[in-house]
Order: sequence, then C-alpha cells, then structure tokens
Amino acid sequence: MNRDEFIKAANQAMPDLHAKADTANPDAIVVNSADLHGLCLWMRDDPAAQLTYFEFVTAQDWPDRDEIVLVYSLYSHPLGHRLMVKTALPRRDPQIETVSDIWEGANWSEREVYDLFGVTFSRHPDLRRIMMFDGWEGYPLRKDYTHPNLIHRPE
Amino acid sequence: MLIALIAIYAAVSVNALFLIWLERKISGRIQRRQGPMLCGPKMMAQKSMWLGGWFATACDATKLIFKEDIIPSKVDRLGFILAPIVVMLAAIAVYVPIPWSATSYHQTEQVTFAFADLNVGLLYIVAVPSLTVFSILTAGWSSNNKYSMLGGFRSVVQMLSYEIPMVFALMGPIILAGSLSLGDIVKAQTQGLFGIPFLGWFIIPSVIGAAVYFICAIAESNRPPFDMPESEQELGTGFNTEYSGMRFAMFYLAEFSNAFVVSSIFTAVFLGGWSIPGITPPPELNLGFCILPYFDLLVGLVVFSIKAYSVLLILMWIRWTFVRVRPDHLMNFGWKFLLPLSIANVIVCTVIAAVQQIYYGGLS
Amino acid sequence: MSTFPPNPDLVTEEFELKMGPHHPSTHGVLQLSLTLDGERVVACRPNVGFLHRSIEKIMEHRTYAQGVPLADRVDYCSAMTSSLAYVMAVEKLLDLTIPPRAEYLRVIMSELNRIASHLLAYGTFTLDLGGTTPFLFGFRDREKVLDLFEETCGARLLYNYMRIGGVACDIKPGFLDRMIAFLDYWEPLLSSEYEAIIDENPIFYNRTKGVGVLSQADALRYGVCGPNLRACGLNNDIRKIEPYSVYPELEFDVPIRTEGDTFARYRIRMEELRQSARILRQCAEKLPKGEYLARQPYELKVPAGETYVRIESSRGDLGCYLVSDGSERPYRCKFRTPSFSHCSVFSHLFRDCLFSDIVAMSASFDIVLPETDR
Amino acid sequence: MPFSMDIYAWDSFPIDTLLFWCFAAVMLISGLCVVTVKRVFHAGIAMIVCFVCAAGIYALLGCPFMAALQLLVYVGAIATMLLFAVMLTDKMMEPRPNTTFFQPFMGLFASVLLFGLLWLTVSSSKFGFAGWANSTAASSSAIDITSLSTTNIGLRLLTPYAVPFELISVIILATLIAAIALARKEDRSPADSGTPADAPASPAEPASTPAKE
Repeated sequence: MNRDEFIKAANQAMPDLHAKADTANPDAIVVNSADLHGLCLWMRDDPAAQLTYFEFVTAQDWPDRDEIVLVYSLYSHPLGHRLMVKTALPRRDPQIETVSDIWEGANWSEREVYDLFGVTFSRHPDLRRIMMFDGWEGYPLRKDYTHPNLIHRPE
Repeated sequence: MLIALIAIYAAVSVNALFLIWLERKISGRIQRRQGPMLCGPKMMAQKSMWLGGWFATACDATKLIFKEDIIPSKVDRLGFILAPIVVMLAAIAVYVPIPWSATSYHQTEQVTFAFADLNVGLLYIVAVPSLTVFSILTAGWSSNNKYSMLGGFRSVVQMLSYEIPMVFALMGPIILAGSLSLGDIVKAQTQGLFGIPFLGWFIIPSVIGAAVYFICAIAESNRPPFDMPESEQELGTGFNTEYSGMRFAMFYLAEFSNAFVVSSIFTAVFLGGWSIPGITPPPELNLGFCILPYFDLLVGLVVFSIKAYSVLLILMWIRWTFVRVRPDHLMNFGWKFLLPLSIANVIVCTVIAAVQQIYYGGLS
Repeated sequence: MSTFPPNPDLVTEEFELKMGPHHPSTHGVLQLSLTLDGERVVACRPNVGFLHRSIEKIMEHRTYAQGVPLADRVDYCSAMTSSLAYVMAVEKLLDLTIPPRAEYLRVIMSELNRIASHLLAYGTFTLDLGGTTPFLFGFRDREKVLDLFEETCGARLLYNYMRIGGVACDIKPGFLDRMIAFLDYWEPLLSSEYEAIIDENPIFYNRTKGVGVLSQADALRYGVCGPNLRACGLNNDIRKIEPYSVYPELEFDVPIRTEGDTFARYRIRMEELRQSARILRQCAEKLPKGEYLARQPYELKVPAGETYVRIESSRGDLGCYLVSDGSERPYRCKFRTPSFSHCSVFSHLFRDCLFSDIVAMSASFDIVLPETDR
Repeated sequence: MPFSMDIYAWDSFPIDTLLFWCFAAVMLISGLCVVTVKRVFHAGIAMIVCFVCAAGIYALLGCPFMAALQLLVYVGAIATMLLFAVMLTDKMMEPRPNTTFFQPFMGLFASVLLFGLLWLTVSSSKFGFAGWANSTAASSSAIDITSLSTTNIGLRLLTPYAVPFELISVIILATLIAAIALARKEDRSPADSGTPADAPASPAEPASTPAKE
C-alpha cells in the first residue's frame, strides 16, 4: 500500500482525520496531533495496514515556523510497506499523547525526543532523560540551544 | 624440624611459580599463540617456544611484591588482612601427608618419604580445605563490596556442596587399602588386585570414585569450569576484587598450590603414588665410580612427580576448553549426580575389598 | 499448595546491584541496575547515555562531506555499514547513481566488516560465558580482516572509506587474491575450530539453550531487528526484503531459526559468517572495471527534502533519516540504530533469571554502546 | 644403614611443650576476645581461631583423628554457618546495645560456678601423663596411646557403641529434613516449580514502573 492508499483508507476509517500528504517526504502523511493516538491504534490493528513494527520517532525543530514537527516511522513485516506520520506541535510547550502503550519500542524513542527536544509525552510510563543526566537543563537538539562550551564554526 | 617447615614453604612457592608459568605456556599453546616470551634470555627464546620467557612469573612475583598494598578505607581490617594469610596457610598445610616416595620394598619395614605420614592422612586432607572456605568467606565479606560478597557466598556454597561427594569418592580407596594414611594406601596399591600384580592401582577398582574425585577436586580448588566465585566476566574476580599487591599474589599462589595438591593426591590415591607396577628400584645404585645413595627414594620421587604433573596438565587442558558452569547447574550436578555416584562407588569398593579379603588374603 | 506454610519470619530482603557502567561484560558503558534476591534477578533497568557524543547535533554544523567520518563513529564496530547508510541517504536526496564498481566495492567492504564484527561478537559472547580460548580464535582471525582494511583505507576501525558518489579510493592490485586467500584459510576453520570447541560442549548447551527466550511478538513490539529477530523466526534481512545497491545480483540465503533463545542467536551469527564469505566470493568474480567515484563538489548543496534509507548492518537494520533545507549542511540527521531497541528489550527480558544468565543474554544480543547512545 | 625418618630430634628441644603453651595461650586470648570484641564478625573470627588451637592441642595429645575431626566439623561447618548467619543479618542488627549495669557481675558469677565444676571433675579423675605424642619413651600410663588410634575408634564405634551410632544418623537425617523445610521460600506455586531457582509466587512488579530513586 503506498501513501495515497493509506490516506484514503485512514480518512475512510476515521472521518474527522483529514490526513494530508506531506510535501517534503514522499511516503509521509500529516495529521494534527490530537488524533494521532487513534490513527496509531488503527494502523496497528487494521488488517490492510498491519504496521506492527515501530521504527523510531524523532523531531525537527523549525524556529522560523515556530513549530516542532514529530516524525513517526512504522513498518509492516507481513505486508512489507512503510508509513511515516508527521504532526506539528507548538515550540513553547510541546505536548502529545504517548504511543508506548501501542508499541513498547516507542518507550525509549519518546524518552530520547523528550530529552533532546523537550516534547513531553503524557501518560508515558517512565519519562526521564535518557541521554543526558537528570540534572541537565535545556534541550540540546533545538536549533536555539546554546551552552557555554558550544563553539560555533566561524561563518 | 624448622628446616622441614622452611623446606615446605620454599618448595611450595617455587612450585606454584613454575605452575603459573606452565599454565600460561599451555594456555598459549591451546590458543595457538606463544605464552610469555619476553622475560628471560633472548637466545633461549629463539631456540624454542617452551624455553622462552621462563622468567615471567618471577617478574610478576617481584612486581606484585613491590606493588602498593591498598587497603580500602571502609574495609573490615581484621578480616581483610587475615583472609589471604589463612588461605596461604591452608594451601601449604595440605602438603604435609603427601607420600612423595618410599624406601625400597623388599625391606621389612618400609618408610614413606613424606613431610609427616599421619595415620589420618586423608581425613587431614579433607579437613584443611575447610580453612580456605572460611577465609574466602571472610575475604568476600570484609572487602565490603557487593560483587565480592556475592563471590564469597558462591564459593562457600560450591566448596561445601562438593566436599561431600569428594569425601565419599575417597572412601573407596580407604576401604580398599584399609587405612587412612596415604603411605599405606600407596603400599596397598603396589600389591596386585585379585592376584594379578599389574592391576594394583586403585583407579581400576574404583573408577567411578576417581572420576568423581577429579571433578570435585576441580570444584574445590575453584578452577574453571567451576570458577563461579572469581568469574571475571560477572563478578570482576569475585572475592579478591579489592585485593592488590602481595595479598592478591597470596590468593593467586594458593590457587595454584591447591591445584598441584589436588593432582598429587589424585596420583597418590588413585594412580599408585611412587609405585611402578612390577619394577622395584634397588636401595643404592652403584655407578662403578660412586654409589648413588637413596636411589629408590629418587626414583619414587621422579615417578610421583611425572604422574602428578600429567594430572595437572589435564587440569590445565580442561581449564582452557570449557565454558563456566551456571551456579544452579553446579548445584544440581553436585547434589543430584555426583553424590549418588560416589555412594555407589563406596558399595562397589566394599564388594571388591571383601572379595579381595576372602580369596586373596587381603591387601595390607 | 505446599504442605509447609511459608515461614513468616524468614523475610528475605532484595538488594540493589548496579552492574556497570564500568563492568567487564557490559560491552561498553551500559549500566544495568538490577534488584537481586540472592542470586536471582527480580528486575532490571538499563541506563544508557554514558557514551552520548551528540553526533546528530555536530552533523548539523558540518557539511555533507564532513558528515561521513562522523557517521563512521555511530557504530565503530562496523563503521563501513553506518557510513554507508548516511551516504546512501544523501545520494537518494540527490538521486545520484554511482558507478557499478563503487557499488561492488561498497558491498565487499560492508561484508568484510560484517565478518569482522561477527568475529568480535563470537569472541565476546564466548568470553562472557567463561571460554577464553574461542575469544582468542575470533580475534586472531579478525586481525587478518583488519589488515585487508588497513591496506585499502589506511585505518583498522574507523575507515572513512565511503564518499558521496562512491568510495574513497580503489583497492590495491593484489587485494582480491589476498581476500580469497583469507577466505580459503578461514572458512574451514569455522567448523573445525570455532564450532568444534563450543557447540558440542554440554556446559555451553545448558547455559544457552532455553535462556533468554524472546517470542516473535515481543521482539516486534520492542523493535528488535537483525540476527536477534531472525532467531525468532522472521526473515527481516533488508538485503532480501528491500534490496539496495547490487545485492539483487548476488545470491545468498538468510539463516532463520525459531527458538529465539541465546543459542539460536549465536547459531544465526555463525551461519551469517558463512553467507558473507559466499557473497565476498561472488563479488570478487563480478567486480566490474571502471570509475570508483562520481566526484562531487566540496560545498555540495542538497535540494530540500527528507528521506529515510535503511540498510542491513551487522547488528540489524540501521536507518538514516535525513532532512535537508537546501543549504550545504544537513538540517536534521537521525540514525535509527538496532542496539538502541535491543537495549530496551533488556528490561523486559531480564526478569526471573540468574545473575550469570544476564551476562550470557546481554552478550548474545551483541549490543554495542556507541550505537545506543549516538 | 636403613634411613629411618622416625627419629626426629624431638627430645633435644622441648618443641612440643613450647607448642602446647602457645596453643593454650592463643586459645585463651581468642576465647576472651569472642566475648569482649565489639563487632560480631570479629567475634566469629576469634571463635574460629579458638577452634583451630583446640585442634592443635588434640594433635599434640596424640589423637590426630580428633584434631582432624575438630577442624572439619567445627571450623568447616559450624563456624562457617555461624559466619553466614552473622553476614546475612549484620545490616539489620542495630549497634551493640550497651550492657546494663549488673550484666558483667552475672557473667563473672556464672564463670566462677563453671570453673568450680570443671575443677571438681578434673581433680577427681586419674590422669597418667603419657608423654607427648611422638616421644619414644612412652611411659606406661593409665591410657596407652595406641587405644586412641583411628582403627580402634572405628572398631569401637561399630561394635560396642553400634546402637548410639545408628541413633545419631537418624537424628541427623531428621535435622536435614527440617532444615530443608525451613529454608523453602513462600509456598511454591506448582506452576513454576520448574524454574531453576525456586522463584516466589509473588507477581514480579512490572519493571517499567520503577520506584522513584
């Protein structure tokens, strides 16, 4: 199933989803963050999709558009196709529901996104910093992140 | 008397040093590399792999002597200091009853050449390792870190549960020889079994006992594949993690002298100590220009050490091929397999001893 | 129901043991905080992040060409495959086709790297179980593979050999015969030495059979991949299901086992060694002549866009998710590494087992910490 | 000239009396330490030193069987078990309670009583000094040395004292079974009796909700 069939099937399954195709990424769809959890449940359980393999979740920080874009990547071994889901979150206090109850693999990836981007995942079982030690302040992978000993290349 | 004591200490430590060198060479050979080659005269190293680097353990020993002995602060000082001393004491004390050789046989009154041929030889040999159990426990506990405590408990559990099959396995030869003293056991092995002179060695009637004793001996001296207590990969050398310098050297020497003791007891009890079936060396050998005194003692000593070192080589060979046993397999194997086997061996030996007694007029 | 009521005052207290980050058998700097009840492990919580060098952050300040040595360091045990993933992602964005000789050289190098990494895995796995001799066998032969690498790209661990558009330099004239000579010397050793000393050993059987069994459903839920998932009975070899570069032209088969325990994972890696040797022999024959690098400008400008490329590294499917905004520096580059998800399985798997099982199981997963922490 | 290892130069230097005195002295000191030392663990070690010295004195008295047995049973089993108990409970025990006022007097009184009792029994029984173990000049004495050798002990155990010997083995069997019953964990649910270690049936708390450190 390629991306357009996914969009048709998703919109059919969840009427108020309005999933759109993403411009930059050939096989990604864009969804607003509220109904992401519902979409993920559908993707795992729907016999046509069967996206049982959670690859990763990562984020992109767009300071000029003042948004953090979350990217979920899922793959299905039985059917052999992949789908990426993108949602946009405000930069100030990004908040989204966790998907670690659907796939346990998401547990650590979400912790990493929380640690490096500051996106808090509600109802996450063990939301702690994974890479940095607990007392670290600031989110390193954000574009506007500065640290005393961070040396920028001379332009 | 004192000279004998000093002689034991010197012999044991030199022997342990030689064993460490031998172990590293054998392990090298098994892993298709050369063991230590650098310390030692260059030209001997070129000649052959076995001659190279025989200074290695001497260098290690001197290095360890001069290394700083760190006693960590939060350590229970008494136990920490006492443990290596007691281990070394027990490792050397076990050498006492071992029958190295004996005066020639046709003499009426045969004297065994041992440090002190106790008439409770085997019981003494089983009793003294209990001191090592105590010292490993104190070493593990007093170095006050979780890993060495785990290592200490594991070693006590292993040694205690392998002592019982070991004692039962030794029961076989005791019944056959009719006495606890090692000298008598070796003398009993010089006579044949059921009248056939060549079947004297106790390994033939109590084969099961020999096998069980060999396995328990490996476990008793904490050598792989039973080296749970100081398994580097899991516990970071178990109970002797906190030790350094001379104290660590003591533990290390004790382990190797234990290995040699175990193999020499195996030769004395099962492989007929100094006796060569059929040949009895004359008391003195006159080489024409001089008379070599105590020749039979010399021959006995050489034969005994050949057998002991061959058993030791098997120990080393096993060390470098087997994977470590898991503690609960260790326990199941010890209690459910070795113990019944050794009891069966006792029964078999009593039957043979009875037959021997009735038809062939007894052994001793 | 047991006839003896439990003894109320025999209260056993569990104690917390931090295994790592400085521990002989955690393959780098991983900390497992175990709650132990005597010898039995009640729960395990892996803590990672001790080797976090924030490679992704540094990449955002480097040009695309400078990113290759950084990508090497994502998994320094098989550096070829990790830089290959990054380089292929960039080429996909540029939709650049590279000369066939470069494709074959890439396959040769990544298969040699897979052999070196599996030899390392074999050595450390048996060393953690207590067998020191197999460890030395593994490392002795790994030296020969590293000599081949040193001869071509001058380095033994971090090669910096891949380039956007091909490979750094062509192989020396006698390289292929030396490689074939190595394969002829080494392949019979696999069964005569490596497996002979370990496989029929009853102690090894008891320690690995039925230890750390991972069902296929759990494996998928935790995102396990590579040999560990093939040990649970699922063919997820990307060289077969999503063939990239010249793998379609080479025929090799993928070992699959269904038990999913420590022994199965070990067996799968040994089989993969044989398959890699087979691939290398075919590549040696089919290596075409011609260019080895389609040269790119240093200040390369990649058109805006995103892509996710996945390749089969020696530890599983290593993916590189690349976002570019048209400038000469990647906007965001994320590496999806197999060891990261393997580490997360530990908390699920290390329950109700013995302390020495932990060492065996974590070694069988062949995790490598630079990949986990990036 | 048959070389005989028998005759050591025992008598020229009273080595055994010297040994006896140092064994006795060490035994007394370690005995005292067991009672007075602060940490229980050190008391355990002192007790073991005491047992080893007792074994030494047995050996000197010409009964190596008793010495080896003492080493095996006391040092090997009882002391190790005691040290085990000390180690496992050391953390839980609060620091040594300061002994109340009249406790030392009670101790003194009890020890005086015990000493009196011992003195009575020792002085009333007949002891012939049989000379030290290996000295050849074994003077005729009430108890001859050979009667204590292992073979005699073995023979006596099985012929005149056969009944108590069997009784003891039954008692030991009973204690073994009781020990195993005591040490079992909570009731083992039959389902997981197959696991290598007898795991408690208590549901393992899910690892993903660890206690906050």
